Amino acid sequence: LGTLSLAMVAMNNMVQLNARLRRAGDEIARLAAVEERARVARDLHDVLGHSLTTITVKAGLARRLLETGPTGSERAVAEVGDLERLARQAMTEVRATVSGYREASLPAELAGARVALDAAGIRADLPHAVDDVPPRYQAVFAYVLREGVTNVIRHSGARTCRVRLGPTWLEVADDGTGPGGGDRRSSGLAGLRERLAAVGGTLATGPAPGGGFVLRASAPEAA
Amino acid sequence: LGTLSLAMVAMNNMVQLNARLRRAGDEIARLAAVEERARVARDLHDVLGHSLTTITVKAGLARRLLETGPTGSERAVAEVGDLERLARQAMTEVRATVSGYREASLPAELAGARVALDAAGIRADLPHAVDDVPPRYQAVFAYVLREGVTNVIRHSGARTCRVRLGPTWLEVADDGTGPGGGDRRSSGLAGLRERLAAVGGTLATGPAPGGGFVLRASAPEAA
Amino acid sequence: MSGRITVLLADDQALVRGALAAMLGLEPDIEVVAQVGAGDEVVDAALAARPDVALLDVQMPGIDGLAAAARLRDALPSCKVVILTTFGRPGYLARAMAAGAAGFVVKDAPPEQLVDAVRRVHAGLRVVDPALAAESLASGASPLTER
Ligand SMILES: Nc1ncnc2c1ncn2[C@@H]1O[C@H](COP(=O)(O)OP(=O)(O)OP(=O)(O)O)[C@@H](O)[C@H]1O
Ligand SMILES: Nc1ncnc2c1ncn2[C@@H]1O[C@H](COP(=O)(O)OP(=O)(O)OP(=O)(O)O)[C@@H](O)[C@H]1O
Ligand SMILES: [Mg+2]
Ligand SMILES: [Mg+2]
Ligand SMILES: [Mg+2]
Repeated sequence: LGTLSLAMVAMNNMVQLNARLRRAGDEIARLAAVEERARVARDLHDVLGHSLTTITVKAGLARRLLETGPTGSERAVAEVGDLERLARQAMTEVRATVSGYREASLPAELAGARVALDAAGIRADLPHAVDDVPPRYQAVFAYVLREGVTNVIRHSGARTCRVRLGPTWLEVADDGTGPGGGDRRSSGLAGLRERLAAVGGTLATGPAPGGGFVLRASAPEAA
Repeated sequence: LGTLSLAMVAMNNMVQLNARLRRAGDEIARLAAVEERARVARDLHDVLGHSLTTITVKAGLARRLLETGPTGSERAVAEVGDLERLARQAMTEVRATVSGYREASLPAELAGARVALDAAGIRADLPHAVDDVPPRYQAVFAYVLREGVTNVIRHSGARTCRVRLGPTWLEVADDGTGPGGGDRRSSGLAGLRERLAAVGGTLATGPAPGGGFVLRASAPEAA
Repeated sequence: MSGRITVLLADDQALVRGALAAMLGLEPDIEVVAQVGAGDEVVDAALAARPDVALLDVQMPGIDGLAAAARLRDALPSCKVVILTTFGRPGYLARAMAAGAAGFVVKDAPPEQLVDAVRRVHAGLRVVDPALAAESLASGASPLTER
């Protein structure tokens, strides 16, 4: 009888536990949603806000150049051309984002990298804007960023991850254990090499100067 | 022995259930995050999509006008001025969206109000504690405070801003120019009305007794 | 010296930095004497160029513009600092003021306003964009410990 009632108690506990965990699940979902919204929204709007700022500043400059007379008009044309390109690029990013991140988008990956590193407890030292990267390299660099950061989270044991970028390159460095044995079944870096080759670029990986791992994608100067 | 093993099975089930529900919780959190991401993306599209398209078109036109020579340059300056204004306006919308994602907290808004009023050179006469406000009204009053003080800084030209609060009300008053023409495109106060309506409350605005503007949010006595 | 206001510009976005430099360069009384792309390069560049005014972006690699402002105040107290930002985040304004910044302005402000801000802080005035101040409103949490 003692053991029977023990079984009953256990059953009863199970039911209660079930209900409690369901409620907890709802709460988790709500909190995750709020948190994710705040984080992703902030990061994404940030990146696009930066592009928009660049457009505004360039428009202001173009106007001032045109107002100051004919000498400035050549530079003004260049500025207007630049901002036209930036606006088109930002529009592409917005579309990519709305369509569910199917194509890798550099701003979205940047936002995602911050969230992922944060969740993994790795300090993220990331760029805040991507306008310096021309449109033709945005997608491939987005893939480089995604794979590079995923690897830092999975393999490095690092405390800090640092990303830098320029018009023709993107670098992901960490202060973890550095290049190890390497996995025969791995395909991440091989995939990046292929993608980079498609735009005439290359991938270099190796130990970072102060220990850790560094990955650098380089693309040609001109299209 | 049968009942004992039944108890063991029940216990074991409980452990498994626990683990399964924990995994389910993670999955729920992940899905909720994905959903929020989609929402954010839609917001982003609404905020930026239209402006970016217009900017791109205008930039293209301006560039063409400038390239075809001096005849088009007057029109070009107008186009550049237009897109500069559009870009700045879009940036304002992005800012509003980002700050809208922030969950408001009454103590934080109070501290923030002090700094902002200070920076704007407006004397701040603020309550020091918010304990009188029950938890269920803290968030909505935080939004009221944020919008009220923002409006004082932006519209009032006041020298002093005075905030008072009680269990069911919050008041922001200033000694500035008082209610003016009012802007048709404004949404701050409309947003507060909605938020207050959601808790059964109301918003009243009007001239302050000694000149200036006063805004009062009221919520029902009992929940 | 030349009587012109000398300016250091720090922004990690090369496109913005270039445009701002060109914009300021159009003014006869302003000269951009140094440009850097990271927060931790600000002090060295300032000690080398000794500008009258430093325009510092907030979000930069290395250290952010607010931290750079605090270091710059210790290293070169004569240099007036204007914080330029894309967004007003909770705590930014409080940190900017605590770091002794004389100006707090959005980066996409009309060129005329930016130029005016440089002249005014150089003249010893304080320039705070009220809308931006309002945006930075919720400063409560931890204004001094950004990441
Ligand atoms: N940041 C890093 N720190 C340490 N080792 C790394 C780092 N990045 C990559 N590596 C090593 O290089 C190997 C190859 O990386 P790669 O991305 O190609 O494969 P993977 O991550 O193991 O698998 P996947 O195909 O899922 O990407 C890894 O298995 C790991 O040993
Ligand atoms: N303290 C005040 N002093 C004077 N006029 C005010 C004050 N607060 C509000 N107003 C007037 O009421 C109008 C509506 O305010 P509301 O907050 O809805 O819009 P807004 O501040 O113009 O724009 P936003 O949508 O960004 O809040 C303002 O445009 C302004 O004319
Ligand atoms: Mg990998
Ligand atoms: Mg308002
Ligand atoms: Mg920056």
